[in-house]
Amino acid sequence: MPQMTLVQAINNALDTEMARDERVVCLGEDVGLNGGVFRVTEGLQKKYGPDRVIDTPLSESGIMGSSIGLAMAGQRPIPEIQFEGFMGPAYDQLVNHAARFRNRTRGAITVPLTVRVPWGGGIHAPEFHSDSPEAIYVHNPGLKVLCPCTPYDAKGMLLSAIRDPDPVIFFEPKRVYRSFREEVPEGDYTVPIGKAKVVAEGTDVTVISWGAMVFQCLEALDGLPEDLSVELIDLRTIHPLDFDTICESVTKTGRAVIVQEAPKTCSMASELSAILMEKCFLHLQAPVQRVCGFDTVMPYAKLELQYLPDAPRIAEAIKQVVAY
Amino acid sequence: MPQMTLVQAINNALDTEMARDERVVCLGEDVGLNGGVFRVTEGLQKKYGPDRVIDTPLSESGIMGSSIGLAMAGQRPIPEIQFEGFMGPAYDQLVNHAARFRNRTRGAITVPLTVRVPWGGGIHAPEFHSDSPEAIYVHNPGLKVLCPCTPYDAKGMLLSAIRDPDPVIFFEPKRVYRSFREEVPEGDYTVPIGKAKVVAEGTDVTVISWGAMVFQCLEALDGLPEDLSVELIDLRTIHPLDFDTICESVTKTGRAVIVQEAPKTCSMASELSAILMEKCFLHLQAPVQRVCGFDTVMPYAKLELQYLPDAPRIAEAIKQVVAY
Amino acid sequence: MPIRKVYENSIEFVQVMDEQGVIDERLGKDLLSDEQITFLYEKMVEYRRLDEIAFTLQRSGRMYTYPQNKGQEAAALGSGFALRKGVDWLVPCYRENGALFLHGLPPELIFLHWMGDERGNAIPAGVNVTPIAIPIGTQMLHATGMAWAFKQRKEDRVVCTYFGDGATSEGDFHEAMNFATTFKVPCIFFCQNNQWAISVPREQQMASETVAQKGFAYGARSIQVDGNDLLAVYKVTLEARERARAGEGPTIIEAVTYRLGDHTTADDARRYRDSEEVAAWAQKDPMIRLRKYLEGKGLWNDAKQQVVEDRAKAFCSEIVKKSEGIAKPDVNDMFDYLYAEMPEELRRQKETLRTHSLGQDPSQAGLRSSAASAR
Amino acid sequence: MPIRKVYENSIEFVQVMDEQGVIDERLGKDLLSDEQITFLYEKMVEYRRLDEIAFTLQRSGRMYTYPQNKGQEAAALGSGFALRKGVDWLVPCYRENGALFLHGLPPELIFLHWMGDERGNAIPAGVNVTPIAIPIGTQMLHATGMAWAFKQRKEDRVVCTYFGDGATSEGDFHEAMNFATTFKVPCIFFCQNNQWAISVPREQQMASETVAQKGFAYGARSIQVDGNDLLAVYKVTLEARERARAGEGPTIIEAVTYRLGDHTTADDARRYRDSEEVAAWAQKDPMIRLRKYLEGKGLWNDAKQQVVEDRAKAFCSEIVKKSEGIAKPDVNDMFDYLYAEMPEELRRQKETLRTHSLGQDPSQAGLRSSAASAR
Ligand SMILES: Cc1ncc(C[n+]2csc(CCOP(=O)(O)OP(=O)(O)O)c2C)c(N)n1
Ligand SMILES: Cc1ncc(C[n+]2csc(CCOP(=O)(O)OP(=O)(O)O)c2C)c(N)n1
Ligand SMILES: [Mg+2]
Ligand SMILES: [Mg+2]
Repeated sequence: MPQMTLVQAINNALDTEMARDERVVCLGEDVGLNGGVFRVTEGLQKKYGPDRVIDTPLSESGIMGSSIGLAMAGQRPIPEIQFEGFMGPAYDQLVNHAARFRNRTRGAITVPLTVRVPWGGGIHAPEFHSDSPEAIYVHNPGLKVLCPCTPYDAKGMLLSAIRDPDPVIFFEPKRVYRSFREEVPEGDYTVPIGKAKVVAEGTDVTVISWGAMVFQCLEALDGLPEDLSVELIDLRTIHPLDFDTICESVTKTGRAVIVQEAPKTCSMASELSAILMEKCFLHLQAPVQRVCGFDTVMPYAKLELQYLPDAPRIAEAIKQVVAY
Repeated sequence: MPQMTLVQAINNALDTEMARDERVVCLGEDVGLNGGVFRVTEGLQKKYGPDRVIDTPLSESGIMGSSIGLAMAGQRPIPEIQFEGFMGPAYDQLVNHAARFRNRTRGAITVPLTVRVPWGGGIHAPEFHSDSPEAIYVHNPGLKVLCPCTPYDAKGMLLSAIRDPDPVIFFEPKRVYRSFREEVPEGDYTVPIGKAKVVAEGTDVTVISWGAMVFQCLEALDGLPEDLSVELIDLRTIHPLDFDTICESVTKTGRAVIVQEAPKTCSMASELSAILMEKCFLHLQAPVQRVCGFDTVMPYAKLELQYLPDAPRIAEAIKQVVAY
Repeated sequence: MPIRKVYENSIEFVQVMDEQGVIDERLGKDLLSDEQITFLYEKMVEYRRLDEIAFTLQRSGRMYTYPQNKGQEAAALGSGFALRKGVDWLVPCYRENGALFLHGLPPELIFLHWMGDERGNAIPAGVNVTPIAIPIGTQMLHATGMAWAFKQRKEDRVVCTYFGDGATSEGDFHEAMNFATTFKVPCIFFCQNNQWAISVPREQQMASETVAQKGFAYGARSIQVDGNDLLAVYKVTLEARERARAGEGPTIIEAVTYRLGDHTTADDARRYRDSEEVAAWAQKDPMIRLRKYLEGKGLWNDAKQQVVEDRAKAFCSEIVKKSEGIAKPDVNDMFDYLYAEMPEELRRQKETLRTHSLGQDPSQAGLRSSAASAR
Repeated sequence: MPIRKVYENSIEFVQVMDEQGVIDERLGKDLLSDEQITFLYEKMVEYRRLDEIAFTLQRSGRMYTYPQNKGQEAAALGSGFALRKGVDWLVPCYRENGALFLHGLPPELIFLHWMGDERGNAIPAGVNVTPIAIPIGTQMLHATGMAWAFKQRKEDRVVCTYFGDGATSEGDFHEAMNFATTFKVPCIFFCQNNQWAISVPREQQMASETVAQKGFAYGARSIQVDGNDLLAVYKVTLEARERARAGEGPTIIEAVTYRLGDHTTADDARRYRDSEEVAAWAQKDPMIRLRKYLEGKGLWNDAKQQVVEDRAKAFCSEIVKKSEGIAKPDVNDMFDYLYAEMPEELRRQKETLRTHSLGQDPSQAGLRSSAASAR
């Protein structure tokens, strides 16, 4: 089995599905001839032609809104928003139309599209190239929000996403794009939406994360005392949520730390903490802790690594919650 | 002192500040000659002229983006977005520019604007006329988010908002616009941003709410057994949050119910639950409960009252959390 | 030459039938048969009556809000008639009911929508119409995408999207026009310029002299038409349809018309516009004009009118009955259609009609005593 | 007349100095003095060299990303020179450094910005320039609002906003132009049409023949100019400025130019465009053209060039020194400027550099033993 980076695995998934289903079209800024600014769509236009791998005008609402129309009329569009910071202009179409058409029409009109979004910080990029807006799309009803962080999961989940009858946002952690490789099958396989993965089993404390932060958590775990038994969960999908995996783990450990890049307030970490309050109250041995980006704007490159949770911050929280 | 509705109190606040500060301009769709679709700006164009109470094109990003420019150049714009459901097109300008300019420029450029937004359900209006998106604007850093529900608070807080050096979203609960009257001083006074109000004192359980839901909570309290002592907190401002008032109350009561119109997941209710987890863990006698809109799209008029929390749902949660 | 002209263009205004109901023979020849015109006039009467009934329903509290179509029926019917039922698609706003009805939309669905019922948007399969769009300007991109899909699949279909003068101020209008022209999709952009966007008159909405010239920004074919002239509207829409089918891309049509009623039943237009203006436009009512034409040709008289009025009455009662006769939606409805597969938490909310955990899982309430010791 | 013309318009292309550096006497007369042209040529050389230095800094890892301005300097300097320093305002995108420098922006701020430092956006008071705009198209609305404020306060100021050809596809371009013309604000919309938006050529970005004609959608004055001709750019900007000051509203200027470099240092333009195309445009380099003119007039020679090059070198080292010499921002910086008054929770985060509650309030960690019994 070939070793692939995240970029390669996603490219491979797109290739796999475009070959299988001619309704699939990729569209976005620079995704065609240039193969995307991260080269995720590299080679696809050559293989499938400019009518299926489409360079669009610089117009995010246009990309999202016309993708909705494409999906309504039976295509399977995969729009790319070049960076998560440019989802703003597409926000209205995404949350108010893509997410709502099925409900609005009592099932008569559906919008099976998959928005691909390079996502998150850590690559020293300019403003709006390093944000983590995922919670926004969890709060707005009607979307599925996927945040895989490994090449294997990404390919399998992207194939699930494209085949899903509902709109999916597929967040791709830029920081992981080329920094990690693993074996990924060339052929067709899927990883289900809505299932978390237990990355490390443990009994003392549960660490819950997703996206690039999973790697920071792993690093943190490395530095912890041998006798501390940590369970690490990679949510992979943040909406719909895998309640069972989380609740079983925290019921077992009685302690939890949630790690995300996004700012803390009103975030996915808040939701997870509230859920643990509600579902595991009597099992909690310590208050659930949130290790997050700060409640300020993601700084420019010089300070971004001080904004993002890192192994020491995560390790400290784990130790404190265990010592509580 | 005159009795005023919420509509009158807000109109009176705008009038007060426009008379006091000539930098204040109101702009939006139909706010001028027509006095706003809810008549909140009634009479102001006549008094202050069409250059200060301005009917704009139908263009929410235009309204928000040009208001940012007005504020950058020293005016004090008060844009109105006609219904909260139409904030979508203004989202990018609001969260990515209004909210960020001060930080982006290390304080060199500031954006003192106050966005007025008729907000929430319960008035049998069409789609996009009954939503509760406030959590979105709490998660995005850089804004202040106000949700007063009484005429007195609304006037005093609107005056604080307009004078605040930073961008403020001022959500106005439509359902309360004309359904409640109280004494409101004609003259100048302010109610501070970031201070919650204890509406009813109690010792058994804390109920936290804001906006039109405060009235539903009051109704719920009316139906509870006499010997149940409920503390009701109207947050009034949801960002920045009044930690002291909430935490002191829950430290005292050991139990909390949060009531909001918005969908539950990744919401302000989630944040409050997480905060109580973190700050009051050892005082909690029961898991904090969230009584919210359901995690689906606000239904059209025929079902909206079944979507929104009402007195029975709130009362039930209070009783269950107390009985726990 | 250091200063040279690099682009020029102009907008034409098309009228086939004047306000007296007299047809320009050159343009009007072979456009529509007398039978077709009679049919469309009869529909116009029926739909006008239905519009009036909706208004009275709202006034008596049996409908929540309703935007009257009155005065704009020629634009809706003329354009709708130029499109192929069951083949082409209509992507409307909310003031072109007649076009939707012509294409088979059951009128009671429009009533249901305004009665606050999502089932009004559950368009039956085979009816090529999308639901009413509440947020102004957003539907044009959906139309563009749909037309693009048909182009990608080489299906011979045209999409026509409707919007108002106010809608052209939204960014989405711009992005839709630009996508549609750049990718040459078979889409018609049909603007009902009814002179007002709630209280804002066209001149305060834009500084351009016409709406049609906005098409120049996209290299689109752009035309202005008398929107109260059914024949002219039919003519330009048919031409736009054929251009689209021939792969020549989108056309923007500005139909110059007037909103004779209030913006919606929640509005009172007397607050912001002169009664003289309304009276002047009432003279141009497309229904009157069409009747004059038919009468001039000896095709119409009071007796025929009475027959149509009677039919319209029956039609209206039927629609009222259908839309009011339906049972209130089940509360499950608000959960059942959000996703194809219901997420676990949403299912809990549906089953309990509760969001608080003790309400969702009452057994948890008893947990404390048994588990507290474990803590 | 049933079909009549209701609107017509055309776009003119203006060139004052041809590619050989020869001036059209009629248009060029009294436009700029030889001293002024010499000054601007010297600035062009200095800024070109600074642009090259930024590129090499990035390549050696001393800057994160940088978008080269190379080839577009006539558009920046010609327009910037037509605006009144300290009076008018510039609202840029990121490819008009020269205009900003002319208006007093310390060049090291641009370097700091691209080195990933918000202090690069802390424009000193008195410099009428807003910071580089990263999200494409958003700044034009800010410019519109600023111009509107000046109009409301009756201040004699004009705002000029810069953007690329790609930016005109965004909805915000449309909304800004529409607001600006509807409210007749003193704003100039200056489009640097450099033929590319990253890898997307102009013809795939839009179906319109020119960018300038987009102004017709708004009833704006619309003009196309040779963007590599400093004099022509100066001329049309000056005219636009005077129209704005006279209360005649906005002008859209399309400066036809070319991006000689990659999109940014993160880009490799060879992947998507022909080297012949680049070579052909390199012939039209505005710097070469201006030098030809000066040489033709006997105002320039190699010796003078050497003086300027030496000065440019010193200038560049100084900017590098200033931008690299500054200490790394304090970590507090990311908290201190979000609000005028710091919210309580943000203060906790700042003080502890933690978001988890036990990290923010370590005393809580000891709470358990003392308070557990209370539970
Ligand atoms: C995005 C958005 N903003 C505001 C509104 C409120 N609103 C409803 S209709 C309307 C005016 C529409 O004018 P126009 O496009 O000319 O259509 P008309 O009603 O005249 O047919 C407004 C402002 C809305 N529905 N959507
Ligand atoms: C809203 C938004 N979408 C996408 C991008 C990514 N991006 C940066 S520059 C650019 C192309 C801009 O082209 P143009 O407006 O012609 O300006 P140029 O770079 O050619 O000067 C793109 C797509 C962005 N910065 N902002
Ligand atoms: Mg209108
Ligand atoms: Mg460009």
